[in-house]
Amino acid sequence: MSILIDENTRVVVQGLTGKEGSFHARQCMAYGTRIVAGVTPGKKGQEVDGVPVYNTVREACRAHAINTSLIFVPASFAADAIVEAADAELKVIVCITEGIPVLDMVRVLRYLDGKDCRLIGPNCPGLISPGKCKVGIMPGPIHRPGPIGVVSRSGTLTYEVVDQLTKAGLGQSTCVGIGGDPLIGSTFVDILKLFAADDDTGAVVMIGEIGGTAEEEAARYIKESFPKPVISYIAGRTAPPGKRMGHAGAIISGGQGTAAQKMETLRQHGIHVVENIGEIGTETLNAIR
Amino acid sequence: MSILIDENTRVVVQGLTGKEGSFHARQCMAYGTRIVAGVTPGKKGQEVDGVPVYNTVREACRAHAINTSLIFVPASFAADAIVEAADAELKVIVCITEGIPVLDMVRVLRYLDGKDCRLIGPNCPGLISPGKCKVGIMPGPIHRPGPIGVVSRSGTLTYEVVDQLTKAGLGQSTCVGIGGDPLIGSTFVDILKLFAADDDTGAVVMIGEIGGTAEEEAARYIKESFPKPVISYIAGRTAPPGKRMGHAGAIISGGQGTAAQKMETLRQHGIHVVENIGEIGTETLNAIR
Amino acid sequence: MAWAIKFNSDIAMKLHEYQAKVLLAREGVPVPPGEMAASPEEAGAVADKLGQGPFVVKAQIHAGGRGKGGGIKLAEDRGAVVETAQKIIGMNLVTPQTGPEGKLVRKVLVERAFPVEKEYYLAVTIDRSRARPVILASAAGGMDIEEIARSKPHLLIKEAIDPVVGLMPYQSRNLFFGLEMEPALGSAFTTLLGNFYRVLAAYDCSLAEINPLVVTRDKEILALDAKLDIDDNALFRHKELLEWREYENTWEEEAARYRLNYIRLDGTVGMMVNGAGMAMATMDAIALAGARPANFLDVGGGANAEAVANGFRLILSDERVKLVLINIFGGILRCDVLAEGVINAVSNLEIKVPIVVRLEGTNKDRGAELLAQSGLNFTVAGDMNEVISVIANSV
Amino acid sequence: MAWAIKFNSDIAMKLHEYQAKVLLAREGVPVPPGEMAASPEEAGAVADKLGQGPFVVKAQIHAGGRGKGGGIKLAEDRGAVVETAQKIIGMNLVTPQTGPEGKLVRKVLVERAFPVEKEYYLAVTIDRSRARPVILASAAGGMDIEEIARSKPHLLIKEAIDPVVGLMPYQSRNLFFGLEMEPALGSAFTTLLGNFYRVLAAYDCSLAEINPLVVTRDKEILALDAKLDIDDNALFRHKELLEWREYENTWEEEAARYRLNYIRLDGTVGMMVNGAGMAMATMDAIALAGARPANFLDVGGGANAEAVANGFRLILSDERVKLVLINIFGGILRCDVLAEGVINAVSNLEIKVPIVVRLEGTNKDRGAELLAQSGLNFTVAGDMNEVISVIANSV
Repeated sequence: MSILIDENTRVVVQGLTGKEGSFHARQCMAYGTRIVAGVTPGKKGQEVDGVPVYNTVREACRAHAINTSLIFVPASFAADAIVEAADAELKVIVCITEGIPVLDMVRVLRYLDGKDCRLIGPNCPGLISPGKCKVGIMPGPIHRPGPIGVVSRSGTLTYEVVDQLTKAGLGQSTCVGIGGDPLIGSTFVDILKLFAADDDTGAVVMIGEIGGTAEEEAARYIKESFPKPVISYIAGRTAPPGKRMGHAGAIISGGQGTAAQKMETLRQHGIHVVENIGEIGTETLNAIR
Repeated sequence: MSILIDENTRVVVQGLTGKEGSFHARQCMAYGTRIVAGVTPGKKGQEVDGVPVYNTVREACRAHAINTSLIFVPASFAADAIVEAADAELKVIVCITEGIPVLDMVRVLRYLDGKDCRLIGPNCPGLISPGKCKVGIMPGPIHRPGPIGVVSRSGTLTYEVVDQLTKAGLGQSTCVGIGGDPLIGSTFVDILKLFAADDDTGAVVMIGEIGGTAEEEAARYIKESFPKPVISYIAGRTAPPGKRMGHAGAIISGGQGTAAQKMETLRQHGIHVVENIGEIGTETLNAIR
Repeated sequence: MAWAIKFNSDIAMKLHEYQAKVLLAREGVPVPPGEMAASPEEAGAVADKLGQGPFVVKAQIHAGGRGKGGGIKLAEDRGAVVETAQKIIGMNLVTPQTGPEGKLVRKVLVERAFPVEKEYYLAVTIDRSRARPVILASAAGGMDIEEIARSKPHLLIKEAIDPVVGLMPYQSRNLFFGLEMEPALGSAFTTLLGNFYRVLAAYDCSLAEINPLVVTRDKEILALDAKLDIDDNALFRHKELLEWREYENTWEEEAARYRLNYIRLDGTVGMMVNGAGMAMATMDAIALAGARPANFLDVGGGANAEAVANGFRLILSDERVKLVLINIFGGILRCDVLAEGVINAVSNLEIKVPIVVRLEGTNKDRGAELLAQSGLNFTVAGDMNEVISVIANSV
Repeated sequence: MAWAIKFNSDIAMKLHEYQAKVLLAREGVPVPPGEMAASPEEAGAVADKLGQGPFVVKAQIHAGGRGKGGGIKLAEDRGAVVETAQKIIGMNLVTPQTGPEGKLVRKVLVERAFPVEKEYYLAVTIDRSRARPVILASAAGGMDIEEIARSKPHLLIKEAIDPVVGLMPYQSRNLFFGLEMEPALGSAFTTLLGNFYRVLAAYDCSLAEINPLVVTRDKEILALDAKLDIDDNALFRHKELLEWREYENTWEEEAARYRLNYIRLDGTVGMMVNGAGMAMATMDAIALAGARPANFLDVGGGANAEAVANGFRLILSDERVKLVLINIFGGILRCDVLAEGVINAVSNLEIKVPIVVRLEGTNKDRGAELLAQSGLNFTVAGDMNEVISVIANSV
């Protein structure tokens, strides 16, 4: 098992004919992901590495069995693309695009309320179930199948962590980058609930960062009802207040949303917190032994 | 038992100080309904028959335990009033007001989607659980407690039916007027589901009329999963096509939504259909014997 | 879905084509240049203003199928416009939708005529079952939408609009690519669609329809014919549209003045009832008695004595009425108030037809007493079954 | 809730008070008559235009607490306006929010001064946890909102806006009655609130704040001070606002030109990393090594050789930098591309500081090889632990 994506995942790539879209679709296919269609308005009839292109998601879904979308369209069209995918009743929507206006996301998230569909991102690397399926932009080769679920607000930092896990002999069930924006489709808690129900996930590594309260909410959920060990790292202990640290959501201010506070809260809720990013692989190994 | 309202119902009346609001609030209290507060903006501090008035529903809910709203505000303010009641987390909202613009109701119903709250109406007489509680404008004295659930798109026609039932010795568990508009908060199916779970309801009388497909949808639901006898009457067999018969929703056109078609569908789904409104009391008695 | 449209189109104030086009143009939907004319002279003046022909002269009545009845004519030049307007204005136009009695044409719309390459259907209305606006489009333009829905459902494209996000770009693309329009028209179509959709909310339309939407030989997109129905309940926020209100007949106009719910029917039993559902049930009961109602009249669940009096006078002034039935279930409307209203109404009138009264509910005894003391001659029916048998015996 | 505001206010382009007031006035929110002046002469001209005093002269910097630092002064007449502007323009204004280094004042806002009866706080921002716009209001006007939230939470009224229905009338009433304003001000307040809320969507504000909103002695409601922060991500649809963009310092301005994510910090380790989370983690690692970063520089998860070269040059041009750390986890950005970028950047430069490189991920061997062949003098770190120990040994 794994969460959200596996051998049965069948993907449409929105924005397939773009530079990013075609590059990453190719990488995903090389990893074994079944990318069955692409969508770029006005480019129906074209192919990208043998994948047929359609004008609309609806058209693509009429021609193929599709359950997942991977979105690369530019920020100004991304809200539209997410709603288009949800309207076509795709169950997993992965939005890589960064820079979506927050008011667009307000409407998109309200639209998704109550719909049977899970949005991952935006502004995220996507997700991978090692050995089965990759729907994202992470480097495939650093991953190995195994018992660790990974969930993270960050991109490359997740690669760092996964690389260490793999080198420590700890493969991953699924790695999910939930994205660095203030408004995202799936929170730590949403993903933890899926890991809770996944028999193949034995422990979870959660990579947080400064800003917001997502880590604190996760801590409460974990203490109350998450049945597996959680190891966590929080980036940004030395970030100065009031500055935006790359991620739109990663800002601290007035003693709130600090890494120190988050780490303290996580520890209080029984979560193993790693101080030195260089040791997260070995510490995870020790923690779950 | 009964559905939606009973001895524990505690009502705020929105528009209490208006002519209609104060008149019907008085009637409801005379029937035994606990009306604990009223709302009219700018009239905080006034009283109507001992019921204190507040400026907002939120204020009223801070001062009293309230679970139900009864709305009499004019059509142009009614959408606002419904959303205000829902935002205050009232579980049952009864909107008597007629004449609400349909685009207002589009937004209201979308707003209510997924909320734990049941809207009855608009453009309806409200509801009554005889002997326990009346939250509406129907004449109380014609009702008797008993085993028949009544659900109807009509107002006075419901009184006619209830009167016959009472005279035939058949009391009512709860009578619900769902309203005559094309867009309403609760459909026949919504109310039937509640009656299905109510031990004190032994059979249901369903009063439909021309226009729409609510009766057909109810018929399918009843055949599939409603466990109690249903007796039905459909008004408007002689209504000419293309004319609006008083209720905004009661129009037939092009052979669709006709009474004949509805009656046929109901019969095909095992529902006892009464032809002559004058005999609905006696026919119900016969049908459930 | 298809007939939900029809329903909603009927709970509304209908606009004439020329009025609809004024509003569409105001929101940026391209329509042919043209103006309304109420006389052949005015029609000529419009042709002058438009410049070179050819023109089209279109009868303005509240019914479709005008072309089939001879209500839409091409006119090559100004002279032909005047001549055609002469013929159409004042004619009794019979179309499949007017019924055999037809409708009197009082106005025409004079427009420039365009050579058409392709016709489409485009509409937006409220989908009752989903409680959302829905855009309907078809490449089978010019056809009736119910006919398309019945015979070519695969040609009908539907886009339900979620009010959270409104009309989204992908939905415009679904429609555009679904209609298989030429790629070069993409931006013109998208703009038109956005403006057209905005009309729904701007004027609280229960139906907005462009049929046909055309692509001309010059690759322009135009709303060649248009229909807007305005939600009656929303007219309070569109007071400027009230001057366009027209009634089917003077009876309904008078009833509207009294805020009565009155519809003229073709039978002989004048009927006054409180509540719409009860009124329909009473019509059905009259039919069971072998008679037919002359009208539908709902004085309202909460009517007062004045409304009752007005309604009763309206019924009595109808010479087709051979019998009057008053059927009241007193709730808010008390039966004694009803009786007062009836007595007021007839105090100065000579009553020539039998009156059947059935009073039930609040204060029914007091009501019956008042009527009995008034000197009015009437028959009492105790319940709906008696109503039926009394009428059956009278006709 | 309270600090969600602060967060969102920071992912944005900040406007000056005078700019915010231009936009508020455009949407119908009443502000005091006034104009920006960049010199004492201009300030005098504004006073002339405004007519009779008293006036107020307000320093325009991107920081609050200006009054405490002497950046806001009353001026009785034109002469006093010029004199005050003379003092304020060019001053280094230190407030609780500028930090001890203060900010240089280049412009002032000259306005008519009003006698104030009562002050309120009013803001709208995005509530992260509910993913909705939220209106915040308090009768404790003039105070900092975080201070109100901390010390007087009962005085903070919140109304979350559901995008399905927008700001509803009942929510205006909740705010109006909650603020206990005089009944006579109801309609003025409601209109102001509706217009103010519209500003959020009209300009994609992540924060719109009026503090204080005042009732004057003449019972007028006015936005006496205002703050608008524009969502960076939405600037593409507000191009007209881009001319108002200002940077904290020339470093960040130059980085923005290269589309690099650069923040100037106060340490000595120049740092180039790909990915924001990785950059933060690297800062933390530098701290563990006992050093401090001179900057935050994220070249982006998918950077190309040119971005790398630009970033590297930017770091090297900073004289405070005593050591450069390149920490790259190659994903999309391949390590060989990174190496090319670094080599390009330094081909014409003399390197005076030690360089530590850690390459991991895609094509890391090829990247290491390129760097080794380039003649560049650098230390290799194999993993994050080595990064820490190398830096610890160097400082």
